[in-house]
Amino acid sequence: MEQILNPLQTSLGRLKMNSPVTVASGTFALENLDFIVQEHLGAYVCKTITRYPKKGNPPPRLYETEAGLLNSIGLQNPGLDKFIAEDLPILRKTLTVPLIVSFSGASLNEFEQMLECLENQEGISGYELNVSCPNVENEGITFGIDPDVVYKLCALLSPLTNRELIVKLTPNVTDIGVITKAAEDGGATAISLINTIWGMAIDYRNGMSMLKKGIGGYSGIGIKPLALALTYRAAQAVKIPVIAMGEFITGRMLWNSFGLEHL
Amino acid sequence: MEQILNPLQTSLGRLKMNSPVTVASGTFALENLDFIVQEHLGAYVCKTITRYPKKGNPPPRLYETEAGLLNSIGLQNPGLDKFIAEDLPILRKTLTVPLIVSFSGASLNEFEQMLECLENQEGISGYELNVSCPNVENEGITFGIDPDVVYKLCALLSPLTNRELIVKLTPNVTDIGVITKAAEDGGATAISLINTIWGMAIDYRNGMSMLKKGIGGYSGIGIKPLALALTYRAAQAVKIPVIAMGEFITGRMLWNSFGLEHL
Amino acid sequence: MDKPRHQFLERTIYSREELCGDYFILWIWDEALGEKCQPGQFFEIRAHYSIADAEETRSLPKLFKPISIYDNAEGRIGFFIKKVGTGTNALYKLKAGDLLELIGPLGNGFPFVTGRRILLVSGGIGYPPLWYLQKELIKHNLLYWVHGGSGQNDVFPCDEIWTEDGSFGKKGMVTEGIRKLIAEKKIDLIYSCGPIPMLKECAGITNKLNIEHYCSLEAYMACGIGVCYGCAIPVGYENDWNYLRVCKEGPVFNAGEVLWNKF
Amino acid sequence: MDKPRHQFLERTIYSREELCGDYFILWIWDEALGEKCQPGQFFEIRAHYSIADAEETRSLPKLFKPISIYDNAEGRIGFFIKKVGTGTNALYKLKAGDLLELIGPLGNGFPFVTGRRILLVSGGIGYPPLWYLQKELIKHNLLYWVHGGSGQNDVFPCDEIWTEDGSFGKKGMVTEGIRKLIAEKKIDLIYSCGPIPMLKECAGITNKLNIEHYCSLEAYMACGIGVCYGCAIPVGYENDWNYLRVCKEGPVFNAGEVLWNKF
Ligand SMILES: Cc1cc2nc3c(=O)[nH]c(=O)nc-3n(C[C@H](O)[C@H](O)[C@H](O)COP(=O)(O)OP(=O)(O)OC[C@H]3O[C@@H](n4cnc5c(N)ncnc54)[C@H](O)[C@@H]3O)c2cc1C
Ligand SMILES: Cc1cc2nc3c(=O)[nH]c(=O)nc-3n(C[C@H](O)[C@H](O)[C@H](O)COP(=O)(O)OP(=O)(O)OC[C@H]3O[C@@H](n4cnc5c(N)ncnc54)[C@H](O)[C@@H]3O)c2cc1C
Ligand SMILES: Cc1cc2nc3c(=O)[nH]c(=O)nc-3n(C[C@H](O)[C@H](O)[C@H](O)COP(=O)(O)O)c2cc1C
Ligand SMILES: Cc1cc2nc3c(=O)[nH]c(=O)nc-3n(C[C@H](O)[C@H](O)[C@H](O)COP(=O)(O)O)c2cc1C
Ligand code: FES
Ligand code: FES
Repeated sequence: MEQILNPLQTSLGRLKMNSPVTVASGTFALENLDFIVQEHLGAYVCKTITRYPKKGNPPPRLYETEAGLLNSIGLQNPGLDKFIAEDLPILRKTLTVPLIVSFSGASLNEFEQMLECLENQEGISGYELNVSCPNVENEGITFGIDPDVVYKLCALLSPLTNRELIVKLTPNVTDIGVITKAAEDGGATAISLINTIWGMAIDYRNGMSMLKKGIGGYSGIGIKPLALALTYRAAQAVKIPVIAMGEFITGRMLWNSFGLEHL
Repeated sequence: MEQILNPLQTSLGRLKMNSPVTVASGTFALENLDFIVQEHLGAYVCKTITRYPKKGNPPPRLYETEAGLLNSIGLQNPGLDKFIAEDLPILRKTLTVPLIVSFSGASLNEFEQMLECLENQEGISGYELNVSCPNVENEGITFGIDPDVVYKLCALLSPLTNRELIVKLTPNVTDIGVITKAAEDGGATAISLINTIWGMAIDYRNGMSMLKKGIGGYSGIGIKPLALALTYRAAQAVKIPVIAMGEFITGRMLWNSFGLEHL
Repeated sequence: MDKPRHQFLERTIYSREELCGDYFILWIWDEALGEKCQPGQFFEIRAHYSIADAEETRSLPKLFKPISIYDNAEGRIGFFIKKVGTGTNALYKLKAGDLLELIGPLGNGFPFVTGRRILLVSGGIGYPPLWYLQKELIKHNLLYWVHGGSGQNDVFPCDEIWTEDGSFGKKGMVTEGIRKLIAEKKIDLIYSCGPIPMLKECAGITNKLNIEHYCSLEAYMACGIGVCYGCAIPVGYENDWNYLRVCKEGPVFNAGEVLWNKF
Repeated sequence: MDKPRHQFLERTIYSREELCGDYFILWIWDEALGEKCQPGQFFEIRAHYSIADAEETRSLPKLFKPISIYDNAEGRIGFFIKKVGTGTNALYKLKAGDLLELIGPLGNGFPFVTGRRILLVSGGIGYPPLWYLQKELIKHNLLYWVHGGSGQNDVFPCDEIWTEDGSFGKKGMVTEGIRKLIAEKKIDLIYSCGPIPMLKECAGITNKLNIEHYCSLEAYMACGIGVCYGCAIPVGYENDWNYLRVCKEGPVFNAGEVLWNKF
């Protein structure tokens, strides 16, 4: 059998970390810190922000299936300006571990603008480019599925920062290796995956979708085998670190399912 | 919420069926008929056969995860000639419901040869073209991910037969709609999906894959939300019937999860 | 930050009451916790599973379920629950002596008032939070409580009962009698809790009559602590609104500000 | 076709024995069924779940587990089981009076012989099928049974015991003494059952000495009835071999024909 275990990594590209455990964007916020010892985290990844505020999708936005969770939040967030004015100062004050800001732009240009704004802010250790949210049309997803676009995006942003530049990829693609490689070639310092996969649930009583939006993003234990397979593929395709997610919702993220259990 | 329930279909393209329930290729054989009333099936789909015998992959080939099954059988089968000489007569004698022969070729040419051989045989109601097995390299999978190839394959085969021509697609693609449409344009009379998705499990004690082959195909309850989402997408892209699978292993296949529960 | 910290608690169920229909009450006892609770607040609760159990049965971790505080007297906190699905079924099976997992108290709760003429309107499982509320309000206000259920198994102590099938009290929807009650009893404030259509109907009436009206909403929740934005509902004015979180900005909202036609 | 039909059965456990270590025995009683069984055959068994339970606990349907027939006397059929994981844990929790789901008897079983000088070699959970076998063989042959386990909790009645830690009987691997026993007892036939490395070691010896040797193999199974090809192992000769199914062509194979270095 193939040996795929890597020695536990405790530094990520340019970043030194206490621990290989981080949190998944959108599933963890300061509120969660009431429940755990912050210092056990390697880094804190905030919920994805966009250039302008986003209302998000209509309810219902959630449904729990037999083996996971469907969601269609739609990147509801206050937008970049309010994030910088209101959230960032609190994060700076509260966090004792590195802050990674997850963000998503509607165009290459918007990604660039956002990065430039964030570069002017103190207290940020890195970025996670969300090119993979399944719940937002024409934003994110078009980026994550095309290796050329992923390459261009990374090549555009990587010269602009010395901070960590993580690209979060979608599993909803034919060949994860190609896209991972494109991110590396473009200058990303790490890859994180996976975001949620397409998922749907039907109310058998009336044939309607359980989510207002129809199809949503599926996370949880049911996607763990896929996450492991794609992480393995991605890790084979590149030399930069690959951050795996796909365990269970809300603060149960493992940095690397391949290694963590050996702690 | 979107209404996605369709009235229950009991005919499939050119084929009339007792029931909308069929079986998933490779998970059901004559042995299973001991357990159910054959006439409750709409059709019987045999395990995928290839032009020449295939030994399959080395063991272990199976592992049960929290929410499904990983397999890497590798299309072990006796090959077309032996299938026609030995299995087909038994199937003909035993089955009282339509037989759909699942097959897979290593090239367009091989698909064509196989179809021509099978056309000469009595007692076959239709074909399921397996262009989607994740466990066989350079065979199947290269077909299922490229809409052009899927189109060419269907356009090549559809003029050669009056029997049902079902194409079984892989979920491991970026856009299922495009591929479904390609199959329809090429002349497929129905689409079936989904085949297994990529999956992997790691033995945490030694970091090794639970399957000898590393990555395998993942099926079962954990992929049901994905199967529903892709079936919905596929059904929106085409007018020909879409056959959904993705419930649980071994004889628990529903023809159409959208409709069956209303029976 | 001096916001209240969230608490993850495990408490023994000291008593379990079985009511008619699918209703039951679980009681825990914790005076310090009781002092923090307000009417209209809720807990996220879940049946306790040991990790050993989870592995053996492969029953998966499940979402916590939002359940209102039904009663709170000298530290005896009651949860009045209807068995409707997976999560509430698991709670139903708990016995006195078993462990309950809780997070809370959560949410904003009902505003406290004095010297008002109040109508309480509950429907179905909207009953429990109003029980706790009326206990607090009764000494300082004039109260009249009207409750609606589908049949005689869904009725509980209050001033006036409606059932859809007419099997108990008046026949019809509870909202049918409200206009008359408001006039008769010179009501100047309404508190309501129940299914969305009932609240919407009720809000239509109070909006027209310009009567103050606070309603407690139901939403499918994942985190329950404001992190995931899964429970959001539309609040504000036609041209200036946002999705607010039922678990954080709610569950009690000013009925005049909820955008009932955006659900 | 007059092949034996497979049976899906539900039988009450009339007795449950708890042994040392993690071993236990479940007994069912069915004379007609007992008459069909042969030593070396097995059943696919599973703890019974009602659909109601499955829905309430969201514990998922699980694979049946292959378990040998340990004893079969006047319809009393015993399953001698070691608790090692999910499926066997669920079986462990069953009590007398509970329902067991079974399919079987399955597999080929050991060939029956008379007038031979036989060595039985078992390792760990390879013990149970040899118990049933020796009961049938003992009147017609000369028998000597040697069993190996890791420690004193893994030993059971037989002629000679080896433990890896030396806590009972001789210290070492059971295979260490075989060569000497064959010579001393003038053995001309071996039956073996246990882990693959033990069988391989044992087959190496018998191949060299050219002694007839039947071994019963373990494999991870899904269907257990020959449908899925998940349990296949390599059998034949270097240049002419195939993957045969442990559940159908096995579990007993001629040790000289198993390709031990292809695992
Ligand atoms: C603030 C708040 C307070 C509540 N207080 C109480 C209480 O005191 N007592 C009580 O019995 N219940 C209360 N509820 C409702 C309770 O949370 C749900 O009934 C419960 O979550 C259902 O979970 P389940 O796993 O049993 O059902 P599921 O298996 O998840 O679903 C069963 C069915 O119920 C529907 N459903 C599930 N949850 C909701 C929901 N939140 N809103 C609308 N439909 C839903 C599903 O769509 C499905 O059709 C409250 C809800 C909220 C938001
Ligand atoms: C023909 C046959 C007869 C058998 N007879 C008996 C018997 O009489 N008594 C008995 O206790 N056991 C017997 N076994 C073994 C038994 O089937 C396995 O121990 C059982 O399937 C483990 O299931 P689980 O869900 O408890 O373990 P899992 O949770 O599936 O796995 C636990 C661990 O055991 C390993 N494992 C699981 N199944 C197998 C397997 N089949 N081969 C090798 N490793 C495995 C896994 O890789 C994992 O490391 C037999 C097996 C076969 C094929
Ligand atoms: C409710 C919810 C909200 C999410 N929001 C975001 C987000 O804002 N940005 C993002 O990159 N990923 C988001 N995700 C995806 C998670 O970060 C994670 O990639 C995904 O859930 C897979 O991991 P899991 O199976 O362990 O949950 C969200 C997931 C959930 C369930
Ligand atoms: C053990 C096993 C063998 C399979 N063999 C085949 C096969 O030969 N041909 C094929 O088209 N699909 C094969 N499949 C895929 C199934 O037909 C089906 O598409 C897949 O399992 C998804 O459905 P499910 O989740 O309901 O099992 C196999 C699946 C399993 C689990
Ligand atoms: S349930 Fe997560 S924000 Fe309300
Ligand atoms: S377990 Fe399916 S063929 Fe043996």
